[in-house]
Amino acid sequence: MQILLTQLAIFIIAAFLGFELISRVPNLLHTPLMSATNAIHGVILVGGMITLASAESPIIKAVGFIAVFFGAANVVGGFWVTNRMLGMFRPPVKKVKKRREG
Amino acid sequence: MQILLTQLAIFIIAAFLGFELISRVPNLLHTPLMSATNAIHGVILVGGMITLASAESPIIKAVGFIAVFFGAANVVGGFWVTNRMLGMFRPPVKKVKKRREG
Amino acid sequence: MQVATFLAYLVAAALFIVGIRRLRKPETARSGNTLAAVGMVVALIATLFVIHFQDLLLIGVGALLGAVVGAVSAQRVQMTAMPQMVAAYNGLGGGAAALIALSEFIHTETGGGESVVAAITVPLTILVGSVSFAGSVIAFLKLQELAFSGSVTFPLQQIVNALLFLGILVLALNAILGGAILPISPVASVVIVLIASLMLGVLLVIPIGGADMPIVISLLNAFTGLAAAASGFVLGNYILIIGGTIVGASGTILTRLMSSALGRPLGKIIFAGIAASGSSKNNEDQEEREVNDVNAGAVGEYLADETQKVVIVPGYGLAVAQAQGPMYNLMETLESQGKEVLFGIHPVAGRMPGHMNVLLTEAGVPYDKLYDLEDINPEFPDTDAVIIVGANDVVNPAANDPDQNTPISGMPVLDVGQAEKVIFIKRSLSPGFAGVDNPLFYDTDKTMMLFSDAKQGLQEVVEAVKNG
Amino acid sequence: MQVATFLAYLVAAALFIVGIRRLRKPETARSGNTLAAVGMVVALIATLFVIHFQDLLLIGVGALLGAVVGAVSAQRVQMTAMPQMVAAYNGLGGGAAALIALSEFIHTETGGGESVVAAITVPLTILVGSVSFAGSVIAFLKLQELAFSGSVTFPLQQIVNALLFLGILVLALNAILGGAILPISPVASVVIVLIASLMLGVLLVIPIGGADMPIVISLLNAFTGLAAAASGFVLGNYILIIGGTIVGASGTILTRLMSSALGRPLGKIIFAGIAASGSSKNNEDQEEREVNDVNAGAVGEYLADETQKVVIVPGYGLAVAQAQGPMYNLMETLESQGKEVLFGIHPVAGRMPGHMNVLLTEAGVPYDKLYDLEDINPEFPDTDAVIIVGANDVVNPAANDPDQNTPISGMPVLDVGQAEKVIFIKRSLSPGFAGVDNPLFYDTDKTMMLFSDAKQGLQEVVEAVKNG
Ligand SMILES: NC(=O)c1ccc[n+]([C@@H]2O[C@H](COP(=O)([O-])OP(=O)(O)OC[C@H]3O[C@@H](n4cnc5c(N)ncnc54)[C@H](OP(=O)(O)O)[C@@H]3O)[C@@H](O)[C@H]2O)c1
Ligand SMILES: NC(=O)c1ccc[n+]([C@@H]2O[C@H](COP(=O)([O-])OP(=O)(O)OC[C@H]3O[C@@H](n4cnc5c(N)ncnc54)[C@H](OP(=O)(O)O)[C@@H]3O)[C@@H](O)[C@H]2O)c1
Repeated sequence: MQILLTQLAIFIIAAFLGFELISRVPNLLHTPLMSATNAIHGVILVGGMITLASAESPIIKAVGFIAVFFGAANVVGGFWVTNRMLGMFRPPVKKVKKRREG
Repeated sequence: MQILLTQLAIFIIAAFLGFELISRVPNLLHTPLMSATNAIHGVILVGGMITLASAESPIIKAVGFIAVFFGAANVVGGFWVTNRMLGMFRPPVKKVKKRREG
Repeated sequence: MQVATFLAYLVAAALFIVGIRRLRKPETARSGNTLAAVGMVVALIATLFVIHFQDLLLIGVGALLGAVVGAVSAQRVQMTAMPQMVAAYNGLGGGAAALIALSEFIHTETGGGESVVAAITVPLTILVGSVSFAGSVIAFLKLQELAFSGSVTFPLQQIVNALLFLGILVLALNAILGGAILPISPVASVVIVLIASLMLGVLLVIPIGGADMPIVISLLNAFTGLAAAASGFVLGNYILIIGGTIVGASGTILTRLMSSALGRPLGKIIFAGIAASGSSKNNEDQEEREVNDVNAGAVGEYLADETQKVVIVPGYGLAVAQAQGPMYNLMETLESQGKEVLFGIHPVAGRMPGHMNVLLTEAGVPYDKLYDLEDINPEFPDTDAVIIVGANDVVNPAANDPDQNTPISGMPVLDVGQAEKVIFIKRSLSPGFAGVDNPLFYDTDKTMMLFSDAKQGLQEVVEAVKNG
Repeated sequence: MQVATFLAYLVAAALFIVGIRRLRKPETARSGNTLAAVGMVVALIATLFVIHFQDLLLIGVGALLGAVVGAVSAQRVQMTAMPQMVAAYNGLGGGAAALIALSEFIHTETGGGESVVAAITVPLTILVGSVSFAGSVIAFLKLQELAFSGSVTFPLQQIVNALLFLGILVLALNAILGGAILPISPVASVVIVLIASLMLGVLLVIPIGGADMPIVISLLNAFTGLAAAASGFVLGNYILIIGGTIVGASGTILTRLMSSALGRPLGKIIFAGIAASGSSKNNEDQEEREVNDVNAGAVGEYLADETQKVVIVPGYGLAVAQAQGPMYNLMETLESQGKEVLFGIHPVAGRMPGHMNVLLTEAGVPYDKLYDLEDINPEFPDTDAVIIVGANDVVNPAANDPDQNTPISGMPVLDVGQAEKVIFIKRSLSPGFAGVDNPLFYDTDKTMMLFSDAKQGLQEVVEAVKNG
């Protein structure tokens, strides 16, 4: 029970942190930011690994396998595409300053 | 052990949250904000209560008593004085806008 | 839970957080993405130490396949197609969460060991995960213009969704209470929950217009984060809880940011289901209405003789025609004649945020010539000519016309009408992404329409300016 | 740990967080403080359910006494004395943390049940808590000008501090290892750690000038938060961990914000120990140097006849003299003569942030006349006269004189020298808080010195303007 409670505490504080993390982001970075967080929730792959590893019945194994496949694609594709996006704009700092205010 | 680890997790996330919480605060609010957070760490009073309650030897009782006294003064005085400070400035909204950018 | 793994998870979480922090500023964004990726690697390696090794092979194969698919698709995808790519990855994540919860449920059901937490979080995970999966698939199809393009609506849509959602809740409750409510076994009802949730996801997204898709994807992204967090509770795994929660929360805020940047209240997007293809309606009466159709020569002459200050507004068409090179030449030519040239970049010009900035910097346009929406609008009143290349929605005054309810209504647009003359370079009178006809086309004494492909048209204009 | 208590703690934590969030904006600040207080009540009540009831009386008495002391002092304190009041409360919190850790240590030592966590966190709590306690006491004495006023320095100060710190670490280690290193019992060494930490706290703060005290208090505030969090680990109490950590972290950032607002790098403050009372040095040569000493009549005449745009800069002296009323009259009188009147408010004018805003709004000066540092400086070049009432540091050009190392060096100041004429209303040539002489006093053709109490002086000037 205590474990669950502490997990709940972590959940609540992490939620507040998530809310605070995003504020006044320039338009330019909306899509990359979305794409990067999208890659981060690919951490679900961890769950897929655990499920697959603890699976006895073949059907659960199959489901777990698909989960792992999905998760891996989410992670790799997500970070990769974000990196490509960000690679495309390299504004010189002075402009960057301007952007951030605007 | 697991308990300690989860406590550590809470500590780390809460620290990040604390860092994010404060950003671009108008000068006007520096002192009140300091004073309010100062009152919040008066939550140490909780610790004082626990210590005093679990104290056997009179010396620990005495120390715990002082702790409770200190903590209570921190809490009550802190929130009270903050409230007084904030009571002193009631800027009309339009000026507030200006302040926040500035 | 091994200590080392747990500590590694904390490191991973910290890297995620720092990564997101750095993604807020252009200079540090790329490193932020890298840091988050490193955190992911840490989390995955750490997990290897807490699972049975016999399954490592199977896991390896699955992960490798997924990685390859992800990498290849991410490398191949066109820049303009990136939003739908993100949607696809997001859907996969949501699907994974749903599947994990499902198998955990079957596992506990068969293997026993029912825990109250799992009982509640499993259906939740399945619901959110499935909605996110199905919704993302639809978003992908829409943006790829493979299906459901525009806004697909049918009567009583909202009521149907509401009933569906209600049914899901009842079935979920039935599953939680071990089949106490309905004559359906827990496992069966959970499976039905999954299917119903998929339907719900579809129904929620099909009515939404393409212009709003980036926002919807961001919202679904937050959902998937939530699903991951929920599955973290199911499995008692901390990195899932922390990572998922942070994405869920930050994704929600980001969605609000985007919707306000595109000038669309979130509620309106989700519940109104604005039509994004009213174009058909408009097209009919276009032909009759007269426009000031000019050739490149006339445009070049006017620019050469009559203008001092010129603003160029690029749009999606510039990207399609890959006309950034000629546009750069036009800038040079005009400047060589001592004219001032600025570029007005609308936040949503093109098909992804930053799309135009990318193209123009590729072409070598110096950054200090690129003006944001707020910065350029004050410039128009003393501008002699605005050249609009392959853009429509971002300069469409209809967006601020209270009488019209269009997909772009309420979106702040570039106020080009303020300038002395407006020159459109596009192939036809057909409207843009949002399918809204542009009154400026028909303002014959202010507007010149140069009907041509952007690239070719610009080249001709450059010539004309040089000679004229 | 009872479930109900834990959940209540989470509610309290959420209230703390939301409270701080609301404290970032003036409109919501007050409600934010109230919310945090509510959170505190929740936390305290929840705690009652997890402690032995036999001690409730003793706790009640202690808490009641503390509450009364806190409430009375908070109600009585002068606004200008609030910073030191905050310091006092902060010190109490730090002391409490140290005492709790101490008694826990004795408890475990005697009662046995040594835990590795406690062994490490106890000395840490004692160290940080004691430093915060002693430091706050010194800060209080300084700001009350009871003792150590100005900057108290002695040779090798940094080295002494370093050695002291080292000694504390060794003793702490000895305590952790149960007296393995030194021939001193754990309890004894912990007690010594406490005493040494108190000394360290004193030594760290005495060299710091009064002008920097608000920053130092903020830093000590962060320390106390950290101490509370550490004691949370000692007691395994979650609200202590969460609340303490958040205060520790946010306090650190707030300290950085304040120091940059006052234009003082934190490192410089802590390690340089800038002298805040060089005044004595300056006073001597003042008498010889000639100033343009005028009477209220002359000032009034000048204002009436020669000026169109007037900027008024209030300072600490205005608060001392309670001269906001007459200042308001002056504004009205000048405006009745069709002149433009602005107020230039320096962020650190007075003795607490917002000090001047409070006074002037009390007096009824409309907010849109109050200009921040950034907003007012551009106004000076076309200003005919600046009236400086009871201010010195905030208008002292010496702050930006690279050759001088003064307590205010590097602080951005109001650039009044730009204006046509500068009029000081103060009682003497004595410098201000930072004790730095002001070259403007001696610029006889730009500056008028009206030596008078701010209130009386302003009243006379108002009369003169009316008649002149
Ligand atoms: N930026 C984002 O994040 C994002 C994401 C999704 C959706 N959107 C939406 O996309 C739209 C962007 O507006 P926009 O003004 O940039 O584009 P637009 O409104 O979609 O207009 C594009 C115009 O380019 C013309 N065009 C197409 N190919 C061309 C070519 N080869 N040569 C010359 N012209 C060509 C088309 O007219 P012709 O066919 O007559 O040539 C069309 O009118 C907005 O509605 C926005 O909401 C933006
Ligand atoms: N705002 C904050 O948070 C804060 C906190 C702590 C310290 N400080 C420091 O306080 C200083 C504030 O600068 P400041 O310019 O406002 O004040 P100041 O530099 O301290 O100057 C105050 C002036 O008021 C004059 N004065 C005193 N009583 C007077 C009276 N009854 N009538 C007329 N004049 C009177 C004094 O000169 P006479 O004696 O000749 O009259 C003195 O020169 C800064 O150094 C700042 O760093 C600020």
